[in-house]
Amino acid sequence: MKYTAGVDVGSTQTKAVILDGERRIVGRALLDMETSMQTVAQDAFRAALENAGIAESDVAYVAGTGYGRYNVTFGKEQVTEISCHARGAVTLFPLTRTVIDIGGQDTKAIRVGPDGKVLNFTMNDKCAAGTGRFLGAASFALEMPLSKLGPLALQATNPVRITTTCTVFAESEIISHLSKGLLPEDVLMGVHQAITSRCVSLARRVGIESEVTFTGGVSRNVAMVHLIGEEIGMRVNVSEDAHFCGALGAALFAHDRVFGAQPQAAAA
Amino acid sequence: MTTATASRPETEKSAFDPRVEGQRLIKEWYAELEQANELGQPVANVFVMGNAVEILRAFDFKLVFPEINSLQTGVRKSSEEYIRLSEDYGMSPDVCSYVKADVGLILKENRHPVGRIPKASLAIASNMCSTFIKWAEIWERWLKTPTFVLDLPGQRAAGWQVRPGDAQHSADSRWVEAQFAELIARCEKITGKKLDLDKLAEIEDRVNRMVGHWNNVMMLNRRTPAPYNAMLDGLTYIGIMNVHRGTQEGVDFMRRLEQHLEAKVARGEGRVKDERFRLLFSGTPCYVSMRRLVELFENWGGVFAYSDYLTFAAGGMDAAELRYDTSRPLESLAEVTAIAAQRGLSNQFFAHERLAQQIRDYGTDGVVFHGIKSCRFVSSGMADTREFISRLDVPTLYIESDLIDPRYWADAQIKNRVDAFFEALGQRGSRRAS
Amino acid sequence: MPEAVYDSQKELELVLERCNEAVREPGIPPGLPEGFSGTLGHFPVYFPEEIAHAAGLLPMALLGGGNRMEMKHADARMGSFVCSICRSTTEMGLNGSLKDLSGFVTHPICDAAKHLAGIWARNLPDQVSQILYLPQNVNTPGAVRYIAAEYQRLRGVLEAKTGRKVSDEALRASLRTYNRNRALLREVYALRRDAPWKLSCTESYLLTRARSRMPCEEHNALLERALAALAHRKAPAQDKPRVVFVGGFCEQPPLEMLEAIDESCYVVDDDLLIGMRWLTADVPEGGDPVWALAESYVERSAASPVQHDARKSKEGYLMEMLRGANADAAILTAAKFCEPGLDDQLAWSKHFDEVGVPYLVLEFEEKMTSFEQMAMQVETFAESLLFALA
Amino acid sequence: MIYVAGIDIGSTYSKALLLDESFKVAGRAVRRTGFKLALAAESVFDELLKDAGLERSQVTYVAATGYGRYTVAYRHTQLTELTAHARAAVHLFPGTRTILDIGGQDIKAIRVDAEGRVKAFRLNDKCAAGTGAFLEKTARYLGITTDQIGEYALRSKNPKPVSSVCAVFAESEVISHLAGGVPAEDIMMGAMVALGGRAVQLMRRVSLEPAYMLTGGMTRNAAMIHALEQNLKDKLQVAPDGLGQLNGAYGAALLGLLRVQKLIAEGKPIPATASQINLNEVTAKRRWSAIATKKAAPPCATGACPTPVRIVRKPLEEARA
Ligand SMILES: Nc1ncnc2c1ncn2[C@@H]1O[C@H](COP(=O)(O)OP(=O)(O)O)[C@@H](O)[C@H]1O
Ligand SMILES: Nc1ncnc2c1ncn2[C@@H]1O[C@H](COP(=O)(O)OP(=O)(O)O)[C@@H](O)[C@H]1O
Ligand code: SF4
Ligand code: SF4
Ligand code: SF4
Repeated sequence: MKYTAGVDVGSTQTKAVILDGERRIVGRALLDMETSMQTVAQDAFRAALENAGIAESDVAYVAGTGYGRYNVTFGKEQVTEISCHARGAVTLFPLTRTVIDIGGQDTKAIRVGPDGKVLNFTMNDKCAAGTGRFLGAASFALEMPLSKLGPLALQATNPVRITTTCTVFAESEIISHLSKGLLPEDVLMGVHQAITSRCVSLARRVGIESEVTFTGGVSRNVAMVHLIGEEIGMRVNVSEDAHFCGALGAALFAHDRVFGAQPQAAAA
Repeated sequence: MTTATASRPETEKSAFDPRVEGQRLIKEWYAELEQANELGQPVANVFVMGNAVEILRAFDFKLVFPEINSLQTGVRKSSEEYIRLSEDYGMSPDVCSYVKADVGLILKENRHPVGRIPKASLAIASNMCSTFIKWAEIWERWLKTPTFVLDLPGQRAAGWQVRPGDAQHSADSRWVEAQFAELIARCEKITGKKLDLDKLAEIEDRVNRMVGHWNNVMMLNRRTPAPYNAMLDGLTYIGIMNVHRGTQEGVDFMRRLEQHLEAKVARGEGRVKDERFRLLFSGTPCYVSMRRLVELFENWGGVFAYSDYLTFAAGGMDAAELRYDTSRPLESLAEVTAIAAQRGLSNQFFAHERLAQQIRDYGTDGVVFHGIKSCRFVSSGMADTREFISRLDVPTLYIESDLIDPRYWADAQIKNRVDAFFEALGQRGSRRAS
Repeated sequence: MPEAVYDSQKELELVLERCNEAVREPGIPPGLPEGFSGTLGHFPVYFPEEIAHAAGLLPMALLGGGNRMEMKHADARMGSFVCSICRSTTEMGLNGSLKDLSGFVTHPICDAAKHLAGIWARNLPDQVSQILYLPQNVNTPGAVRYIAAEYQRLRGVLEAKTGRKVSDEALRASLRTYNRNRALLREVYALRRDAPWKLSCTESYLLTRARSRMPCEEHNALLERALAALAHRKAPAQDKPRVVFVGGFCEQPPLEMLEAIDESCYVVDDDLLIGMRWLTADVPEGGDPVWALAESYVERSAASPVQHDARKSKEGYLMEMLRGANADAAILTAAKFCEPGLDDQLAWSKHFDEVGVPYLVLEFEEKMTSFEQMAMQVETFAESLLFALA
Repeated sequence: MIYVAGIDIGSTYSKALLLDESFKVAGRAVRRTGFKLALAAESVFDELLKDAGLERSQVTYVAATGYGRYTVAYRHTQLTELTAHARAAVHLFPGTRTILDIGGQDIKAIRVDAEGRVKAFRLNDKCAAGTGAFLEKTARYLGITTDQIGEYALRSKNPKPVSSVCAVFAESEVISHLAGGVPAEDIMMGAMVALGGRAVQLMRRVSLEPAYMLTGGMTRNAAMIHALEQNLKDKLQVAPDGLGQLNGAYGAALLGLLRVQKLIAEGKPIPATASQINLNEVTAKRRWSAIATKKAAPPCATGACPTPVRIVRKPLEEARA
């Protein structure tokens, strides 16, 4: 019973992480969204258990987070993804002061104190412009997997200005640019720039302080990492576990529950 | 900490329930309004900020507060119907939803959930919120309501606060007095009566007393635990401060409220059982989801010890130094009105300083900013103020919804933010706890 | 020496090019003109530029950031429901492009603009940041006295800033310069009414707006050259409806929008930059100049949705504009999130429904970049006015 | 015989319709627009000619309309879809006073007079939340095709309201409804009710004068018509013979035919087409908006963003701590 787990039920993907008693990640799972959040949460948890090679009974505590955190019915606690991403980011990069998390449907900027406490945060509201979904639309329009978008965009020499901010219309704008014979990389770079400027303007609301850690699914996109760094004028931390950052944070909170709070843990 | 005095008789406690009493007063007021037209009483539409209520009362005007009408549609969960009516008529989704609810009311021929709203023979709109003027223009154009625009100059610049008695204040007071003179002439024409200065002085005296109690009531919430929720309970109190400004009922209510809260403090009784966080609420609440909002906070043991809403929603009539000199009722009215306009959040020059002071005064652990889509008066400087407050290392939360338009209340998103805010506060630990 | 042939078309192009160049960059124009010791920014609608001019501060109308400026800071400082001009002005304050202003003055046209002064003061504490309380009640006797006192105060503030007294003489000289400007602008608008095919709305807008970036004297010279050239302009009259454009009193519609309207309609009168043409007649040059300015504000001024005046109903002044310009129809615009504009837009449209004037309702934002839909609407409107279909 | 074609290049579908001199429909064609507008214009014309069994030279006059009207090289004139819809609507149902046109990317409400002239109109703003795309997105998620939307939703007994204002967020609402066991048809119908509400609101903005008519692609969606009629509490006319989606093309053809008759009556020649007079070339007219000035990047005064430094692009591996 020395393991703890965090399950992050996102709007597009569900992530699960298993930690051992030393707070090391021993299991991960990433699943696409399905119609039932409860099943997807279960499935992700099981997949992570399998990945870690342990049994459900070995896990002492499960915390849920993300948009669908209340669907982690087997979890003992729910924590918002804001706290989780902050916690995860600070654990991955202890000098983190600003966390930018871009997920499928929302974008968040979180400022954390030297002790890892959340000081301030903002997130997008009511409009999905400038979220990972925008990239999803691009991937659909270009018939190209998400993982290829970033590398291709970085080859742009003459980025196109994307005027639509609406995620839904992005698709048709991209298509119309392509139909005019513009290069896919230039169009893509425009898409990335549009998202960047929206995200960074959101992040400025909380004040950007070094170091900046970029988390969430979109941090897997190299072009976004590059552009955000360029836009804010500093290097951006990205971990290969960035996509799991929310789940990691949840697992850490679960760990606190079982093994006692760490200095930066919640008092609640 | 104060030791609880158990000596107070039980009856005293049950004798006055501010919520019940407040509701009764509001209900009576609406009931009076319902008859005003039939009884041939003069009726005036006024706003909560900058309204010369004292003059109107001296002429026995029945007062309609369209803002409160709109607010009440929200509280009574029928605002959406009114707002939709006005949007169907053509009002833009981007304008103040109070105005839209009121246009809805006009379209429904003054049928309001609490009763019929009488037709006004005069409307007073100050420039404290610019929307007041646009709103009054609607009545002017549509209902042919004669409108008087009361121009109240606010603060001119940062670092230079107009103080009672200085040259700018005297100049402003003269300008306000000139306008009052014209207003009085209009009232005399409408009612066929001359202004009774003694009556005006009496009304002013009652306002003085109310303001005195009101100050004490606000002071009481500096105690831990806070005896009332500045946003939820405060709404009832401020309602009476506005609707009954200058009436005997108003004075009585405020006096009893003060006693009631004093007793609560003496017993060490707080608004929430377990007060863990003291918060300041900046902005106006979302009336349709008010209880829900308070619940989101109180579930975490967070209580609103203060809200700047308590100041500006009474037109800046809060501070102890603002008292009428009843020996010079007219001049004094102009002077106080001029200075109150400068205090009532009329612009942003001092908003951040004032907020910082209130954070200290009320010992709050954090500030919740509620940006309101339709109200630029309250909201357009808010994000910037927040920026400054954050620099003081005070945790802040910024949420956005609307006053009475339920379509802008996104429960899941707001809950998410509130939860995260408390998680962060928990990590810091409450000021008091540490 | 043979005289160069006067090419009116070329001359006009030159003047317009100068204007366009002056206004395209929203920041402070480079290099202070001679005789000025600083620049005073003022937010729409009206500002008594004469006072700044006499104080040796170049009055600069702040008219937003246009649709090419990138917003980096302002979105963080303003709720998501504030109009674009307030955002872009904040942005310019924060990004440093207005950091060399001596001061920034707003007046209480609406709550967003009113709060802008406070935001400015918080973020740019070195500038004189003020609200000039032009009254919303100009009908009570005593309004002139009150405004005159406000102007005096402003005069004092500017004197303190520049360390230079503003004499009555200097003020009168400024009044004269601006009176000339007013007369020239009236001529420009008369031409629009009488021969709209000679001067498009876009061109006239550029001509007027140029004053926001140059001393009034220089602007006068430009206007004189333009009017002389226009007298020779040969342009055929086309079959286009005559319309009046309203709603551009504060936030500026993008140039592309005006061009789209020019394509299908003759705009024979408008309220664009109305603050720069606020005083409708010459300000008396004799007597107390401050009083004269204040009195003109009350007695001889234009109208807009942000000024309450019991003598000028919103429908009334618009109907007068239509009659005066002999227009067939009106384009009623409003900036997104502009409460005063949106309220009056509705009032106007309801009135037009009643009296049977055709109108088109458009909503714009200074930062908009796509105009296809708008052009389509204007085209449809023109078609509906022109096609007397069988 | 005189033939006049109306070509409507919409954002989603291209439509073409041919009228003969007795105002009879002589041919029609509908195809997806795709993203090459000029190509769509050519293909839809070819399809139209094939349907009518005619040669290009037999078509006297072409009036283009719709979003891509300027890309129709062979047009003699162009007019906006609003003008076109209005004319056709009043021609088909003379009593029509308010028209609702729901297309792929926008909704339009049009008030017309007895002559079919546009009196007032309103368009929704550029947010997908109130357009056909909203339905298509919902449908895509539910795994049904655009063609099936209508019949599918008609099965609904208990529509589940979709309250999100954003088409993207609506999608996750759909997911959570599905997770909650709400039948798909109820969700689909709920989305339609939401869209219908927005559409009727737009109609109110042009003052909702009866009789009403629906035009555009949405006429092919029986459930949507039903939802709209319920909201309006009144009947919604739809052009017969599946002409609803072709209404814009119909109007263009109609106006074109009237124009031709007038020209003939006045003894004037038929004008040249756009490509003949090279109208598609950008006119030499000066556009002041297009004249860019050099853009100086102002320094940042807040200190919040240091002067942007171009960072060296690092592969992901190196970017890790
Ligand atoms: N391999 C990948 N490369 C680039 N981007 C990716 C990749 N996988 C996912 N994404 C992006 O991440 C987003 C999902 O992020 P996530 O943080 O899981 O969101 P949520 O928590 O809202 O479900 C997708 O919308 C997509 O744009
Ligand atoms: N067979 C169909 N069944 C239901 N809806 C349809 C069908 N065909 C088209 N639509 C709807 O009509 C819309 C396109 O309408 P249309 O008027 O042709 O658009 P546009 O003119 O913008 O290209 C689509 O978005 C879709 O929602
Ligand atoms: S603009 Fe697009 S992304 Fe934004 S709310 Fe509308 S549909 Fe959603
Ligand atoms: S804008 Fe705000 S203060 Fe003004 S009337 Fe509306 S709600 Fe009241
Ligand atoms: S555009 Fe409208 S809302 Fe914005 S500052 Fe001007 S008057 Fe105020």
